[in-house]
Amino acid sequence: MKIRTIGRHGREGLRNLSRNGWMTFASISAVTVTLLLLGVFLLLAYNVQQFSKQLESQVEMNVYVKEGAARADVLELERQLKSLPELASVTYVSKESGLDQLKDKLQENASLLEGLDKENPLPDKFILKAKDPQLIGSVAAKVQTLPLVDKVNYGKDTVEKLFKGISLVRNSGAVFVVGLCFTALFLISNTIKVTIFARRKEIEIMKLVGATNWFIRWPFLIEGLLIGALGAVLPIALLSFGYSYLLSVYPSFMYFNFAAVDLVYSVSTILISIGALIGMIGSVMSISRFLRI
Amino acid sequence: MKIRTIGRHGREGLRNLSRNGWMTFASISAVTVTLLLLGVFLLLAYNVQQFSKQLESQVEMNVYVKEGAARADVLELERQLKSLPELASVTYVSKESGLDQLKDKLQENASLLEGLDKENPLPDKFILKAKDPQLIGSVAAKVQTLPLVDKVNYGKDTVEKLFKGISLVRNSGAVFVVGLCFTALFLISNTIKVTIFARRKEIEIMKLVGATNWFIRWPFLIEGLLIGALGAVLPIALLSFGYSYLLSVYPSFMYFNFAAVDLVYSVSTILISIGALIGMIGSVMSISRFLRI
Amino acid sequence: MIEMHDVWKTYPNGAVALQGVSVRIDKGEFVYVVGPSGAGKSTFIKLMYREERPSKGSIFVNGFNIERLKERKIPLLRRQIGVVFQDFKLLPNMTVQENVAFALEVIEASPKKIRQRVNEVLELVGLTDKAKDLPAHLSGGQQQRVSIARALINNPSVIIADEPTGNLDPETSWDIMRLFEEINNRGTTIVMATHNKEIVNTLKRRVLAVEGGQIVRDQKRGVYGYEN
Amino acid sequence: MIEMHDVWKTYPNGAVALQGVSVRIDKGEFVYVVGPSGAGKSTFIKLMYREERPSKGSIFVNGFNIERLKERKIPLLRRQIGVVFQDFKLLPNMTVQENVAFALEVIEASPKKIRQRVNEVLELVGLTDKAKDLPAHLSGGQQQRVSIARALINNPSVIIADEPTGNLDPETSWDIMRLFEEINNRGTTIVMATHNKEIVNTLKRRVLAVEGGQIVRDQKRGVYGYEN
Ligand SMILES: Nc1ncnc2c1ncn2[C@@H]1O[C@H](COP(=O)(O)OP(=O)(O)OP(=O)(O)O)[C@@H](O)[C@H]1O
Ligand SMILES: Nc1ncnc2c1ncn2[C@@H]1O[C@H](COP(=O)(O)OP(=O)(O)OP(=O)(O)O)[C@@H](O)[C@H]1O
Ligand SMILES: [Mg+2]
Ligand SMILES: [Mg+2]
Repeated sequence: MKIRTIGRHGREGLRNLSRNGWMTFASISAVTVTLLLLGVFLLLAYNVQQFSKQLESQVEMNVYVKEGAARADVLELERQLKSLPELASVTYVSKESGLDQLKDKLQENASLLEGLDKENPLPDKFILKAKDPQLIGSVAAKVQTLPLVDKVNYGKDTVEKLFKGISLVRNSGAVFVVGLCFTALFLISNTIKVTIFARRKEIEIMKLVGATNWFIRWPFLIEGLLIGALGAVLPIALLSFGYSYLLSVYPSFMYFNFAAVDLVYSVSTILISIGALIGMIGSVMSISRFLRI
Repeated sequence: MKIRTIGRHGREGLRNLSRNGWMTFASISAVTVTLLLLGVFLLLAYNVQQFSKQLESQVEMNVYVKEGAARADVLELERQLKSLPELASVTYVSKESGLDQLKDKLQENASLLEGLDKENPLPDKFILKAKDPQLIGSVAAKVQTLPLVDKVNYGKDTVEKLFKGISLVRNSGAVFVVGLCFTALFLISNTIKVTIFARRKEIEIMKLVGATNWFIRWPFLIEGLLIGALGAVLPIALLSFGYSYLLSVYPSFMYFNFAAVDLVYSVSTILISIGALIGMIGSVMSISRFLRI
Repeated sequence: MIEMHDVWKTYPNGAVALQGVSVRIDKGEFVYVVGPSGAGKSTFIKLMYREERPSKGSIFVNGFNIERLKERKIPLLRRQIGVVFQDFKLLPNMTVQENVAFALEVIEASPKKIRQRVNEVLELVGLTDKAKDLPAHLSGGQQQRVSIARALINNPSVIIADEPTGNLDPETSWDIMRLFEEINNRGTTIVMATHNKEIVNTLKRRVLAVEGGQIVRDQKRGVYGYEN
Repeated sequence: MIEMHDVWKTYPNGAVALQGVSVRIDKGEFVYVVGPSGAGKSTFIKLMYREERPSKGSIFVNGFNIERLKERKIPLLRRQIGVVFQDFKLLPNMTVQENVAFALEVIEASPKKIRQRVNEVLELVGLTDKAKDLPAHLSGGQQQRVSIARALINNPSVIIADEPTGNLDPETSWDIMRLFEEINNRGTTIVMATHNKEIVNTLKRRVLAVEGGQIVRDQKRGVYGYEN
């Protein structure tokens, strides 16, 4: 293929956009709507994953120190805990602040604990967070073996339920996003197919006057790429503005901070790639059946 | 229009499905994918709404009875509470069971409360649920005025946060469903438009040999209706099987029970109506511009 | 009866196809429209059944004022005119018999009558054995004859034919011409654009010669008249 | 050189278009293909540039064995053959000059040469002033001439024309025939299906008469030969 032919195909692809004005509009808008949908979901899904991660990261375990341990021994235990690579954080809670926390928890019933300040029956404890919350069980077992550790408690049942819930949300989120990606792929390539089908006679004519398959494909390929890319413009713009607006209105939701605006850039990259790629591949593939003349 | 002409239009619409084999397939499958997406979301959104309602319904308030109230007075208070139309449930918790519940709550620290069994300092209380949890604040104020009521507590801050969160989820869910409905409408009518555009010459020819606008529209209308309805078949089947399967695997998720299979029937009705209506309306509207000859 | 008064036609792209055409074609006449390629014959003809609208001037066909005609009435006009299109204009998804039947279906004729008339006209143009084929599966001349059959089927009072023998061999052309003659003898007005010198010169009828968008000759029993 | 040996063609719908056609057309010959509508002329012609494939028999065109031809080589064959299609086959989205230029673009000619040749051939068929119009905005005869111009543009060694004058007035038809004669005189093989008795009988060349899918007459300096 000569260089000037590449230019010719580019011009031709571009010109076809306006020649098929109405069809071009219809396909670009179908791509737009599909990608907008996909984009919204990618943003949502990413935030849900983040949210579930954050929930997970709130899982902690209480390590109770044996009664009567010396101050120095407790410090040694803290050192040992801090040296464990599996742990993300180690917080020491003395029996006094433990009692204060309990009072907070009991709210209006705090008076129940009033008499206890003088002879505090609570043990000292450490609150630990694991780097990988999913492994909290095995970390707990390991910590249990340390000297001076009386009891380890991480609310096994609740945590397991939580993990099950999180993994359900995560998995269904992933299934959703994958499903939606395929839906987008299908809808975009379907639209492109239909528009090419409507032009099958043209393709046959080109073939009959001596064009090679690739000579015919190139302009369609470029046209498809442009349709896909143009179809991604509006969704990207809307998502960027929309998401930053949303962030400014709701910077956080309950305990959760939404992912930063940067996320939109990743999503935009995905959208424009999907648009352009599917536009291109869809064109080339749909043409093939009409080239057999 | 004569009766037999109605029959003719029906036959013609049906026949066009097979005559335009490939186009028919493309448009039916676009409708299928779009409605499947919509269906999944309707099911999801409904369950999320249910879930948020259920969360809401767990909001309760504690009503503490004044110390030293006579048994009969407490019963009278209970009667009064039960007669309040705003309340959905009224549960009496004696000071003894109150203490047991507290012990459960403290888990491994329950020992702290050990000495209290003999001289239980807790008041008797009622746990109330409002029929409309959103109105819990005003109900609390009303209950507060009753004789013998010492304190009313419903965790104002937490509850308000929860309601804010729920309304965010609800509103964004509604926006989503509406947005997705429009997306579906757009994609389906767009597909139909493109296929009709590809057949504009036929429409012009019919017009030129003396057909009235409605004579041309009817078969297209029926064809569009069939495409929309046929496009709804697969989504309905998949959703029915998929949802009942899901229900059999996860009958509940955390504290939440999924809505019953009946929901699928409502969703199916929505899908087939949208498919058929948009198919029909989309056809008729897209034709109009080509009838102006 | 067809009447045009000072009709001009400029296409949206600026091409001037007709320039001040005035003519009167009486009921039952047989008129050839001749002229070089691009002279404006097809445009002249398309104005009669309102495929195109004049830029200026007035047109009356069977009492319809084409300019003032309401949208809703257009089909009524077209049902009185059988058109053989230069490019056939067959419905690609319908078989030959469905294509031909279409012109009767639009007037809601009975299925029995439709079947009978379809067979009749397909017989007339010699396509009985192609009744169930799609237009794309026909030869050029066969497609042209389907277009002719469709124009005849509902016994219109006017037949407008744009080069109806362009894709036909001389023998078949003559068959078609004999058919037109016969139909004309029964009182049907026939307007036919044609390049077929032999036909025009043999079947002597009124000749309208169009050149550069104007009627340059209007002869009672004319000849084709362009010399090679 | 074009050679056919016992070629049969049955279309997928069962229509038998050719039945045992054998013929040899030498380089530089000028051949008319005549015969009634539906005889098989177009099918005969379509086999040469492989628009249709024979059901049986072998075909050689310019040394290409049509049956054995690899997919990839088909464009090479077609570039040696200029085809005037019975239904024109113009690209609806391209202007006249783009349509004509297309046959040169596929061989990656230089833009300058393309421009020059396009002007030349449009001049030859008398369409210089319609260069920038879309096919839909042309008259029937003008469209046919665009198809002719495209067939000529890359100086093919064979020109195959399917009723190239079907939509042309006699004068323009003669212009085109003179063009073909001239091109033929320069050594180009010309195969032309036609219904134009006058042309065949005046410009006496080899005549292949096809009837019912068979070649029933092959005359050196023949005549049209069907009487009306
Ligand atoms: N739709 C259109 N848009 C623009 N110009 C047109 C259109 N149709 C025809 N023309 C132009 O109007 C002029 C007359 O065209 P018309 O089709 O009436 O010619 P004609 O006499 O039928 O020719 P032919 O014998 O080749 O069919 C031509 O120059 C043609 O290019
Ligand atoms: N694509 C096709 N599919 C099925 N049958 C076809 C097809 N093309 C042509 N035929 C049939 O094959 C026979 C020969 O057709 P062909 O087009 O070769 O005729 P022709 O000689 O060119 O006629 P004309 O002068 O009318 O153009 C006809 O009976 C026709 O109906
Ligand atoms: Mg014309
Ligand atoms: Mg032919």
